[in-house]
Amino acid sequence: MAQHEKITMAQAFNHALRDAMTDDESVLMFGEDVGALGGVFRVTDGLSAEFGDSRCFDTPLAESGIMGMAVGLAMNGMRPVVEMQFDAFAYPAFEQLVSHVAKMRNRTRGAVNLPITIRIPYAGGIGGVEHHCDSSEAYYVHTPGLTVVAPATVADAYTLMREAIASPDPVVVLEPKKLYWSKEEVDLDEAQPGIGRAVVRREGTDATLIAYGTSVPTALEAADAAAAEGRSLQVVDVRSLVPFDDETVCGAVRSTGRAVVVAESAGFASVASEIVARVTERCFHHLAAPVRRVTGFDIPYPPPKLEHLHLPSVDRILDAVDTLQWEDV
Amino acid sequence: MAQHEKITMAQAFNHALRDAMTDDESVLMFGEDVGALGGVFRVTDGLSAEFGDSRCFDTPLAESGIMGMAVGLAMNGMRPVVEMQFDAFAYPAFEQLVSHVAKMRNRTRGAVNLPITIRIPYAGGIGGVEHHCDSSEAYYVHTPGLTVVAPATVADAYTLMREAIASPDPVVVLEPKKLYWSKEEVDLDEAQPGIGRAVVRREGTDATLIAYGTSVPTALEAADAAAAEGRSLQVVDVRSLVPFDDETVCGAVRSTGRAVVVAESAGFASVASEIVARVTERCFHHLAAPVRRVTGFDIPYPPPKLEHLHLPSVDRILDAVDTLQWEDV
Amino acid sequence: MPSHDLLPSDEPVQLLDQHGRRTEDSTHRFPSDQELLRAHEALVVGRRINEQAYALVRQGRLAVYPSSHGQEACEVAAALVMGDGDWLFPTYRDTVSIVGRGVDPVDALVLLKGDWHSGYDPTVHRVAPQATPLATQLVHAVGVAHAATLRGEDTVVMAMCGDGATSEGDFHEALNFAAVFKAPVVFFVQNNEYAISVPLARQSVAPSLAHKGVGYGMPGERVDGNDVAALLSVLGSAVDAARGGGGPQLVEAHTYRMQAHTNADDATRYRQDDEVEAWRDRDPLLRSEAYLVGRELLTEERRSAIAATAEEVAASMRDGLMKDVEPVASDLFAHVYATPTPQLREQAAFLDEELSREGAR
Amino acid sequence: MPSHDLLPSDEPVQLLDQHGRRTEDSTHRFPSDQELLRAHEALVVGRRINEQAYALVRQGRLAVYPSSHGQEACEVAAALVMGDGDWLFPTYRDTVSIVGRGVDPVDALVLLKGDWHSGYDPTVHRVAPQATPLATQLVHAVGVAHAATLRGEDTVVMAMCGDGATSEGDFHEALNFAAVFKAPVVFFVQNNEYAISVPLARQSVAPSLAHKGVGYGMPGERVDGNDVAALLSVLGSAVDAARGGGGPQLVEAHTYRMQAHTNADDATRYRQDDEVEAWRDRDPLLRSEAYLVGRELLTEERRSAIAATAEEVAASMRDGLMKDVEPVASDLFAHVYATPTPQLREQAAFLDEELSREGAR
Ligand SMILES: Cc1ncc(C[n+]2csc(CCOP(=O)(O)OP(=O)(O)O)c2C)c(N)n1
Ligand SMILES: Cc1ncc(C[n+]2csc(CCOP(=O)(O)OP(=O)(O)O)c2C)c(N)n1
Ligand SMILES: [Mg+2]
Ligand SMILES: [Mg+2]
Repeated sequence: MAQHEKITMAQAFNHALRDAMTDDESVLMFGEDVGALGGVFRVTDGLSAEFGDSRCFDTPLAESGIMGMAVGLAMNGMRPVVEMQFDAFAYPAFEQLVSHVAKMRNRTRGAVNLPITIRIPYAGGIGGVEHHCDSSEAYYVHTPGLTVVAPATVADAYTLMREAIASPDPVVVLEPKKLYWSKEEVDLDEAQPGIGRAVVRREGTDATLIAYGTSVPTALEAADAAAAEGRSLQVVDVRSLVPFDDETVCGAVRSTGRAVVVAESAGFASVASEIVARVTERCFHHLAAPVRRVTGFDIPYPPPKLEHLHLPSVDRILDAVDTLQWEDV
Repeated sequence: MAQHEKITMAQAFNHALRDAMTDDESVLMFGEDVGALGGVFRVTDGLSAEFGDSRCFDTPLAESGIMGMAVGLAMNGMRPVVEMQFDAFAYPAFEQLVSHVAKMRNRTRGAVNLPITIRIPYAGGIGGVEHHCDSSEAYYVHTPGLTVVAPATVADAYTLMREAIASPDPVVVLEPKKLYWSKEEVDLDEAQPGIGRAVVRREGTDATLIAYGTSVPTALEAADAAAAEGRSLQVVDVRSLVPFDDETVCGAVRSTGRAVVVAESAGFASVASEIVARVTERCFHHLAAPVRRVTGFDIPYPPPKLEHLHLPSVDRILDAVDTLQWEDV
Repeated sequence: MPSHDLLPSDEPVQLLDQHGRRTEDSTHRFPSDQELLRAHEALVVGRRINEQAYALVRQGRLAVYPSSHGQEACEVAAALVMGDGDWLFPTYRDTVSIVGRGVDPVDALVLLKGDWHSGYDPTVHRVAPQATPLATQLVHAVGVAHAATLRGEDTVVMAMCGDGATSEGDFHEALNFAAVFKAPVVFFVQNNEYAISVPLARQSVAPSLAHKGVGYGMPGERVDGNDVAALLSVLGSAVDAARGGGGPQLVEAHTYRMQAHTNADDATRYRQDDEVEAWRDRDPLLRSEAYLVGRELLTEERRSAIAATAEEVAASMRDGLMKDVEPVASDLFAHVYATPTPQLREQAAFLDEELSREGAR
Repeated sequence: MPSHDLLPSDEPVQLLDQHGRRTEDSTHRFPSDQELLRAHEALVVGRRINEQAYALVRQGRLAVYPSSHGQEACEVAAALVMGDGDWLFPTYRDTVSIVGRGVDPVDALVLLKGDWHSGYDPTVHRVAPQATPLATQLVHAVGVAHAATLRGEDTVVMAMCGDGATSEGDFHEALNFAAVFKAPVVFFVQNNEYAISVPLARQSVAPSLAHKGVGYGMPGERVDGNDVAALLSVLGSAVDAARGGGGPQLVEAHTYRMQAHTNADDATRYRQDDEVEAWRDRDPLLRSEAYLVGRELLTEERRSAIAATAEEVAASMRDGLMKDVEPVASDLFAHVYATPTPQLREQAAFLDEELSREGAR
């Protein structure tokens, strides 16, 4: 559907689902409250009305059942899209995801592929109570067989969701809750880079900020602030966590020689750890300083009144940039 | 119980459980086939006979139920030890582990602590079929609130299990399956370093191998082989993944200026990634070369006939050591 | 146990009809006047708590509130039938039951206010933290009950959940573990006809949710969830049976969620007003009031005394929740482990230093 | 459906007693001579497959084998009652059923030989890969069945599991999803009295496992798991009911695992020989043989023809499994994604290079 208007990220996801369901009869959308209600974030708004209860439907309240049913539907010719209502509520489906969704193609030497899209509203910054703000991406990216994407812009929300649904493999789409209502004027037909590609969101020469999902806008803000202080920060939006775009990310880091990885999940054994490790392995002799991390602390996600202390902030990013040994040692 | 004899690692775990149950009435051992059978690896051999079916017992076949029941028992004064029969069969308990076991103390501001020990036979190298050889430690170490240990020696098996059971917090004990039958002459009463402490298993001056669990013996073999070729490799056994012993590990790396991390789990966003990241952050200017990783590939654990290609080998470790830019750039 | 002894009655047990008249039922114990008066007071207070909490959300003092408006009879009865040594495992919707067990409403609402994940010490009143991950608390309840059995204590555990939660795997595992270990647990399902927007018909096609007991060898019973007399009777017998060594019991109360799932929800998207209206006549408060008035037990003095109590509770809620609690940064790291790890000490120091610099700025 | 229509019979359905005599039962269809002859041949072949596989483990040709020795009637009947378009979801123990659906035994045993995780294309014979994570496959079965319903195909799915697996949350979720979506699935539980070492009494205290259907509004039936005639009859009706739009069906077969859980297991640790001995007289093969001989249907020629077939199967198993398949390193990376990621291409190249150097050495 061609259009050029200001829409929210939630609407972009909704358009992607509607267009995919229009183009391909085998695409099904199901989960908890995705029917009449249109999802607690309204991402599936209007789909059951438009496509009927057999194409977009509510299931009994059981995430393992939802994920497992998607496996069976995919084994028998369907293209299921499932919604896990909040990140922490995907955990009951963990066994189905790790032991089957991720492994079925490999197990059957490619005879059975599972084109399943797993939508997970992720991360915090929305004043949500316990279990509603987890950043669970580390669990998924560590699981071979899963593709994992984290859009940060309205245009990417549409493109990456369409690509996820079109993919022959299971794709976890991390939907940044706090950006659901962010608005952009976009032409949904305008081609965006696909899964597997990172994008340089802002050029810069002094240091590189590497971010994804909810952290991209924060990184861009930090770059603005730094510019005001006369420091030029480059910002890379990773977009696709698996596959990872080493070329773009390492190319960016080599161009500046300094890097800070920004992510809101707990830092220990996280996506940020991996990025630091691989960037260092691949760019060691181009680095003027160790690659720094600005991540959430290694604690359970805080209650609403304390989350601001946990989330990567512009100041915290700039402080990290300041530690990149500018007076060469 | 004082003794000084050659025993297997499985027996050391068994002694630890028996001694803990003898010393503390509130210690309970339960799971699948841990009663009459004594566990598929015989780690709980004889416990139900000695302590009765109310202290060591079989449950219905449901891992989430086992983990959740442990939470309730711990809330009401017990010290549960649960066995997940194989690593991949702990996944059904993932929600209970992440959303409750790891968070209850924090949730209740310390009013409710959960002294639960979660025994997970982990990793491969035993010719096991699908789902019996996963290395799932990355999922656990990334989850704040969990303590995670991976013994590699018979003596540590006893010490770390005793410490895990004695801990006021939930501890995941990763039992290296392929080392269950490894034998050592040990004095179980001899104090070993506790949880939170890494140990230098072998002194060396040219480079440091950092390993844990199943990879420690391989790293030591590699060090022997390197010595034969005139290269002196230091070997650090991490032992405690969370908390991590930065002091010992970084101290070791600084002393050699070169390091290779060895672990059999898939490498992407893994414990190895974290070690590379933190060692680099902390030792950057002591490093003559980027810290290398020798890990399993980013694939589902292979079938028996192919696992040897997946597991870190002595040659692979030595090859990695060779890449540490010995002729300084 | 032969299966027919496990099957619930064909219709939910009702002792007071919706006009507050006693029904024909003679098989179930009818509660005493004192019990019913006490229950009615709790109902009025419970309703007031729901209304006050709702108002506090509007004023931005609570992040969110899942109200039990319309379900107060279930909330109240569950708390009243329990003994001092018993444990309650509530959900996010069971604030009124929690208060019924003696927890200060202000503490009970800390989770929903957002100051912390839970506001009371579970060991003091034997009330578990409110569970959000559906059905997970039911398994904990079995563990708590089994620990008591092992020590020879006669604790009974009241484990609450909704109709939607019965579909989760943990519901199954909890009921089966309880049955196999003969754990003294009363599983109390409040069937309010919806799981957020999903109607019961999408949740189960069983004759009733109480029928789920059969598959575990557990007796199940159905009760009118807006009839506090029937609830006191059925839940009371269930608690007695569990305490008496009869093993776990399953009780399904048929009730209705009068308001949206939470203030954040828009119920008009999935149910019609007339459906809601039809339930107004079945309001649990009207019913117990009509009965007590008819029996001349609810005098004017008594009525106003109860109203006064309710207002006191509401006032103390306002006082307590209007207060802004200064968040303490160090709390983030203090309780993750009994002793903070070196990593957490480092991170706490980092935040300290950052905050002091900000303070300096 | 009223609950009494959902309740299974008090005793398992039996059409042939353990001496091969027809029982009084007149309510269930008695299979035709042809069906029973066909089933008997399958039983003999199935038993031979179990024996041969067991021998191959001893010779180190299989990593492990969970035998269905003693349960062959269940294995055989499940496969025979299915139509061509139907799907089978087997467990690690159901090799004989898989072969019954047309999969070559050698391919069926690839998982247990250790060459790969599965040795056949599930789409060819509509046989899912053998499931190891207990009960997880039951949910997949519902999805496959629902996809067929959505396309208006009359596929029925036979979903198998053991007594122990009924305790898993996925068993609950699968049965409930199937019931709510009226999915044409027959859930077939082989109750062989043990989950490795854990006896049924630790698994459930329900009147029977078939009683679990009630809680989902699903009819449940119990059948003698060593009586192939009763199994053909009960499973056949269940498949017909599911295909006819009657929704999912639950069938529990009471049988016994004559050997250890797998060759790696030591059954003497948890059960007595006399318990095992008692079951020898109930061997499913003796029973069908006795009946067919009595009816003079199993002639000498027929008998030896069947024996010959069984030997052929065994011989081809030996041939196929004695072969050493050269493991292909690149297989490790080829099937993880439809197109290998750059990371996997790098890792594949690394391994290639390593192997070529080793080759060079
Ligand atoms: C495991 C899990 N999945 C999803 C959710 C999101 N969620 C919160 S309440 C709710 C509906 C619960 O319905 P029910 O059990 O009937 O209880 P009610 O809210 O009606 O009291 C859902 C889906 C959750 N909290 N936990
Ligand atoms: C989720 C899960 N937990 C544990 C296991 C380990 N395991 C394999 S078979 C088995 C016993 C299964 O018993 P049952 O369901 O009765 O089937 P049977 O082996 O008797 O045919 C167990 C515990 C597993 N495969 N999957
Ligand atoms: Mg409800
Ligand atoms: Mg069994």
